Amino acid sequence: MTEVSLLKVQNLRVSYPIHSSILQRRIGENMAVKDVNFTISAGQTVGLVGESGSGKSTVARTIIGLEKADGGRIEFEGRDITQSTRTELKALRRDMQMVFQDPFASLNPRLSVQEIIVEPWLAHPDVVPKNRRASEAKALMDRVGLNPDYASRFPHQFSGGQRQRIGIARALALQPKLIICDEAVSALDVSVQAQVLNLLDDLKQEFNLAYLFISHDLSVIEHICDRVLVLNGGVVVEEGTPRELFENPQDDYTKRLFAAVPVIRPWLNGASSKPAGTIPRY
Amino acid sequence: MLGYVIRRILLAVFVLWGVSTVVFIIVRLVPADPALLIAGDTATADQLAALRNQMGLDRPPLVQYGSFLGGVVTGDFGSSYTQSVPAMQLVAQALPNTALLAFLAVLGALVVSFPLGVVAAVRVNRPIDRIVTTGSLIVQALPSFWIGVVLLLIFSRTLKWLPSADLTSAQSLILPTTVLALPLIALLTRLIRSGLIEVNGEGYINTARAKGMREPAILFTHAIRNALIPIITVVGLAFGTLLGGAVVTETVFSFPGIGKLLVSSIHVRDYSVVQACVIVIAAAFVLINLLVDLLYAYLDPRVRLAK
Amino acid sequence: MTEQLVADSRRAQSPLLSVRDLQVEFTTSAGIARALDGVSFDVQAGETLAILGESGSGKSVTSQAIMALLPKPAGSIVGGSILYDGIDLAKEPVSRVRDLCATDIAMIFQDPLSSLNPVFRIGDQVAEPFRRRLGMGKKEALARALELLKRVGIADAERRISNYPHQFSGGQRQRIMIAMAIALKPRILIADEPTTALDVTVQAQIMRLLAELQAETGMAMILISHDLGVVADSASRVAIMYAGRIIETGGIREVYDHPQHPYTKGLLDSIPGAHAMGEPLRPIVGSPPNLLDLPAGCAFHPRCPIAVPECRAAVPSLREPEGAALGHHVACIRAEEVRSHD
Amino acid sequence: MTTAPTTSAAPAMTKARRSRWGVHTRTLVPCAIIALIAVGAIFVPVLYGYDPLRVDLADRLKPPGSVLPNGSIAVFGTDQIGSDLFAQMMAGARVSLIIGAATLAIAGVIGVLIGMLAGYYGGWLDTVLMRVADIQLAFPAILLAVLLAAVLGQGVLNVIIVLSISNWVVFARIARSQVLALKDREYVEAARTLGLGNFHIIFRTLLPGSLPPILVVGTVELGHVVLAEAALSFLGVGVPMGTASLGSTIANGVQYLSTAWWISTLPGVLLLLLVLATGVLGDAVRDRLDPRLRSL
Repeated sequence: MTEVSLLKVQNLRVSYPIHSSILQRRIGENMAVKDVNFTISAGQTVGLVGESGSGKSTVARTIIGLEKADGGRIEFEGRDITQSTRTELKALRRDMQMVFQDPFASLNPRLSVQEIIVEPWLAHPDVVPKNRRASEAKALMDRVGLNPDYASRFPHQFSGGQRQRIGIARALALQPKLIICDEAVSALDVSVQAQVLNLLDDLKQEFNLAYLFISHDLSVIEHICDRVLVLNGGVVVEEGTPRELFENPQDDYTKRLFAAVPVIRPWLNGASSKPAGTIPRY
Repeated sequence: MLGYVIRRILLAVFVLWGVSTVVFIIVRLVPADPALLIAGDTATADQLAALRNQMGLDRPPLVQYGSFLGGVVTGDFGSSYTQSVPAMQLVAQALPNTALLAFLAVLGALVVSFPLGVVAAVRVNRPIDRIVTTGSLIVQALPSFWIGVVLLLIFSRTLKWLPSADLTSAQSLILPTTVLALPLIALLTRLIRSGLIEVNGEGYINTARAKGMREPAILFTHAIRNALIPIITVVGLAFGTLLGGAVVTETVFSFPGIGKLLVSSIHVRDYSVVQACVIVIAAAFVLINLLVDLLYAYLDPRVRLAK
Repeated sequence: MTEQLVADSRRAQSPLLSVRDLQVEFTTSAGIARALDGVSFDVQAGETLAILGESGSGKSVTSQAIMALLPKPAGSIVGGSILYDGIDLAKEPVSRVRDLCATDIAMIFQDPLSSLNPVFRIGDQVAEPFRRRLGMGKKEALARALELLKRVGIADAERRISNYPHQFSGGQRQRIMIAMAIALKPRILIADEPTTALDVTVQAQIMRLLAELQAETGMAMILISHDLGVVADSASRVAIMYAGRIIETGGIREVYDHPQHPYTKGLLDSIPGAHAMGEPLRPIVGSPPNLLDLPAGCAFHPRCPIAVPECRAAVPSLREPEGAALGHHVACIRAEEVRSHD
Repeated sequence: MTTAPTTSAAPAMTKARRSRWGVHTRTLVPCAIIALIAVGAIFVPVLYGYDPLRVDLADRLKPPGSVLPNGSIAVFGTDQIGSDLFAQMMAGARVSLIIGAATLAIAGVIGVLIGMLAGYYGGWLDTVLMRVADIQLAFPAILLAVLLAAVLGQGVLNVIIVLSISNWVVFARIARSQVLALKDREYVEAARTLGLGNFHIIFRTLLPGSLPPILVVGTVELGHVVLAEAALSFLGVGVPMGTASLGSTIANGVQYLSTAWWISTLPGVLLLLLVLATGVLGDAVRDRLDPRLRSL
C-alpha cells in the first residue's frame, strides 16, 4: 500500500434533506453516509458490502458524481474532486466509469448497441477519432464477448447477461482507470453471473483496472475483491481482506452478516451437522 | 396527515388568490372603457370622469388591485351596470340552480358508470366490454352543445315530451342533467374499467386468491377500493369540466344558472358580473378539489399515516 | 441410513400432492411458449421439496399452475394432472381449486409489499381467512389473527395489528404473509422465492421461521428459489428445472454432492465462494434458451460441455443412472459421464 | 429473476397480438377520415365558390337534396341565409383544422419545452410551473377560454391564442412527469456519468423517451381543441361573423330547429366524426406506443 492511491475517500458524509410537510422547507437531514474512509490503488478491487440502507450505493454514486457530498474529501489521483468544476469533472469522468445494476434499465432502449458504445465519445471526442468509432465499437463488443455483427441491434434483443456486457463495453470505451460496479451482477442468473465475473476479472488483468465493487452478495464479494469494507448504517464497521473477514470477523454486525450467508453444502463444513429438513443454523 | 391537510388548505388559498389576480389582470386588459359602457356614448367628459372616480378606475392599478382583492374576500364585486344590483346578488341567485344541476349530473354519472365500468373490467375483451368502451369513446367525442341541441330537437320540439327551458318542473332538469352527465359517464366508465384491470395484476389480488377467496368477493373488497382511490381525484377534476360544461349546457337550455349568467354578461360586457361568476366558479372548483384531496388522503392510509 | 429408511417408508405411502406430466403454455405475441413441458414430482406429508431454477425455467409457473393462479387468458394448463387428495386440480374449475386454497394448500410470494393490500389493516387481512372461510365473527377472527402475528414474531402485536402494510419492514411484511398463509393450518405451503426481496440477515430469520412452523405443524413445503444456498438447510429433496422441465431430482445432499446432470454441475460450479478463493469460476457458457425457440432434443445441449450428437435427437427423460442413490433421477443420456467434483 | 419473463409479459402480449390487427385498423381508419375531411376542407369551399357573406334569400332553408334555382343540388340543404350547408361545413372544418393544428403546434412546443426544463432542473422553475398549472387548472378550460376570448375579442388568431394559453399546461405536465420518471432511470444516469452535457441529455436522451405519451396527448388534444373552438364559436366568443365555423353554424340553426333541423344537426355530425377520429387515433397510438398508458 505504499504506491500512490488511485482513489482516496476521507470522512465522506452524504445526507438527503428531509422537508417539512407544510412548506417543504428543509427541516433536517437523513444521513445516508456518516463517515466513510478508504483508498483504492491502481489495479485493486475493493468491495463494499452491506444490507439495504447501509449507504453502500450512495458512496458509489457520490464518487461518480451522481450525488453531492456534504462533507469529507474524495481524491482521484491526488486531486480533490468534491470541489471540482464542471469541466474538471468532465475530464475525471474519462478515468472513472460505472456499470449499473439493472441490465434492462441502464441501456437507452432507443439506441442501437453501437450507438450506446459510441455515446461516450460524443462527450469526449478526442478519445477515438470519428472515422474509427464504428470499428472501435465493434472491437469493444468483441472484447466483452458479444458478436460484433449485432452492432445495429437494440438492447431489448439481448438477454440480461449480454446487456450487462454492453454496459461493460460502454464503460470501457473511455479507457478508464477505475470502474465502479454498483450491484453489477446482482440481477443476473447464477450461471450468467459467473460469466460476467470472469469477464471482469480478465479485463482487470488486461487493462490494469481498479474496481469499486458494490454488492449485497457476500460470496460474490469474497470471490472478486482484494479488500472488503463492511458498511452498516453509513459507517464502515470493519475492513480487511476477504479471508480475514470471512474467517475471523471482529465486529458484531459483521459476525451476524457473515453467519447469515447461506452455505451451499451446510452438511460439509461441520458448522451444521443437523439433518436436512430441520431448523437451519442462524 | 395534519401537515398534508394544512398544505392542501394553504395551496387552495394560494390558488384562489392566483385565480383572482388572473381575473383582475384579464379584465383590466379589456379594451373597452367600462365607464363609457355604462354611461353610454352620449355622456360628457365630466360625467365619464365622475363615473370613473366613482368606480375607482382613476386610482393607481395597485390600489384598484387592493380594493379588488378586498372585494373578493368580502364577496363584493361591485354592481352590475345592466341590472343595477350587486353582482354577487345575481350570482347568488344563479348558483343554487347550477349546484343542483352539477350534483344531479355527478350522481347520475356515478350511478351509470360504476356498473358499466365493473362489467367491462370483469368481461375484459369480451363483446360487452367492446360495446361499453366503444360507446364511451363515442360519448366522449360528442360536442355537448350539439347533443343538447339534438336532444332538444328530439324530445322537446318533435316528441314534445319534455319542456326545454326554465326551472319550472323537475322534468326540465332531465335534459340539461343528461347532457352534463354524458361526458362524465364516458370518462368514469373508462377509468373504473382500466383501474380495475390494472389492480387485477397486483400481488395482493393473487394473495387473496391464494387465501381461497372467490372472484366476486375479491372484486368487491380488495380490488374496488384500490381502484377507486385514484379515481376520486379524477372525479374532483371532472367537476371542472362539469362547471365548464354548465356554461355551454345552460346556454343551450336557457337554464338560469351561473353559466348562462356568465355568457350573457360577457355579451353585454357586464364585467363586474363576469368577474364574480368566474371567481365563484373557480372557488367552487378549488373547494371541491380540496375536499376530494382530503377524502383521498383519508382513504389511502399511505397518505393518511405519512409523517 | 435411518434417514434413508424413513424417507423410503414415507415414499411407500401415497403422496400428498402428485404432479404428473404437467404441461403449461403461454400465448405470446411471438408465438406459443411451452413454459412447463412434462413436469412430474411428488410431495410427501411433512417434507420440504425445493424447486430450483433460473429465470424462465418454469419454477414459478409450477406453483401458479397448482394454485390456479396462471395469468389469464395467456397461460393455461394443456396437459397432465395435479393430484391432491384424489382430486385432479388441473381439471377442476378454478372455483373448486380456490376452495382448497388456504385450508389445504397455501402460498407466500416473493414481494411481501405488493402482496399485502395497502388499504387494509394487517389484522383484517390476517383475519380474512377466518372470517371468509370459517365464518367467524370479527372479534374472534381478530383474536386468532393476533395469536398468529405473535407466533410469527411480530413484536408488540397487540398494537401493530391495526397498522397498515407500509408501516412494516420487508421482513415483518413477509412474516405477516406467513401468518396469513398458515392461518387455516394448510397441509402444504408453497413459498415462491420467499426471501429474494430481503436482506441476508432477514432472509436467515424467515427461513428459520418457516422451518420452525413446519416442525410444529407437520405441513409439507415446496420452496421455490433461484438460490441453491438458501434452500440447502431446510429442504430434504430438490428438483432442478431448466427450460420448463425437471432435469434432475433427488435427495438434496445426493444432488448437491454428486450432481449427475451437466447443468446442475455447472450451476454448482458457477457459485462464487463455493470453492477456493482466487480460482476463476467455471460458468456455463451461453444464455438460457428462448422458450419460443427451444433447441431440438435436450434443451441444454448447446451449452453442454459433454454434449454428443445423440443429445439433439430426443428429449431425454428422467431416469435413475447407474450408481446413483435411490430416488436420484436425471434427464441426461450422459449422466454417468458427469463426475462429481467434491 | 424469479418468474419467467413470459409470465408477466404474456397477458399484455396476447392482448397486443389479438388487437394488433385492431390497432392497425384503428390507426388507418381515423387517419383516413381526418385526411378526407382535410381534403374536403381545402377544396370544397373553393369548388363551390363559398362566400360566407353572400345572402341569397330565395334559397333559404332548403332541405338536403334540394335542387337550387341555379341547377345545382344542395346535398345537405341550405341555411337561413341561403348558403349551401355542405360548403359551409367544409369551410368550418377548415377553420377547425387550422385552429387545431396551430394551437397544438404552439401549445405543444411551448408546453413540452417548459415541462421538460422544469422536470429536469427542478427548483424554482418547477415550483413556478406547478403553481401556475394549479391556478390554471382551477379555471375550467372553457371558462378561461370564454373569459380570454371575451377580452381579446373575436378572431381566428385570438382563438388560437386563447386555446394555446389554456392548453399548454397539459403538454407541460405530461412532459414534466415523463422527465421526472425518466430522469432517475439508470440509462439517463449512465449518460451523466459519461460526461454528456445537459443539452444532450435533455434533447437526445430524455426527449425521445418522452415522446410517445406526448404524441398520445397531442392526438387527443387535437379533438379537444376542435371541440373548444366550436364551443367558443357556439357561444359567440370564437371566430367573428363572416368566418365559417361548425360551432357558429350550429348556433345559427338553433332558432330554426323546428323548421330546418339540418342546419344544427349535420355540422354536429361532422364535428363528432372529426373528434371521434382523433379519440380513436389517440387510443390506437397509445396502444401501439405504450400499453401502460391505458389509464391516461
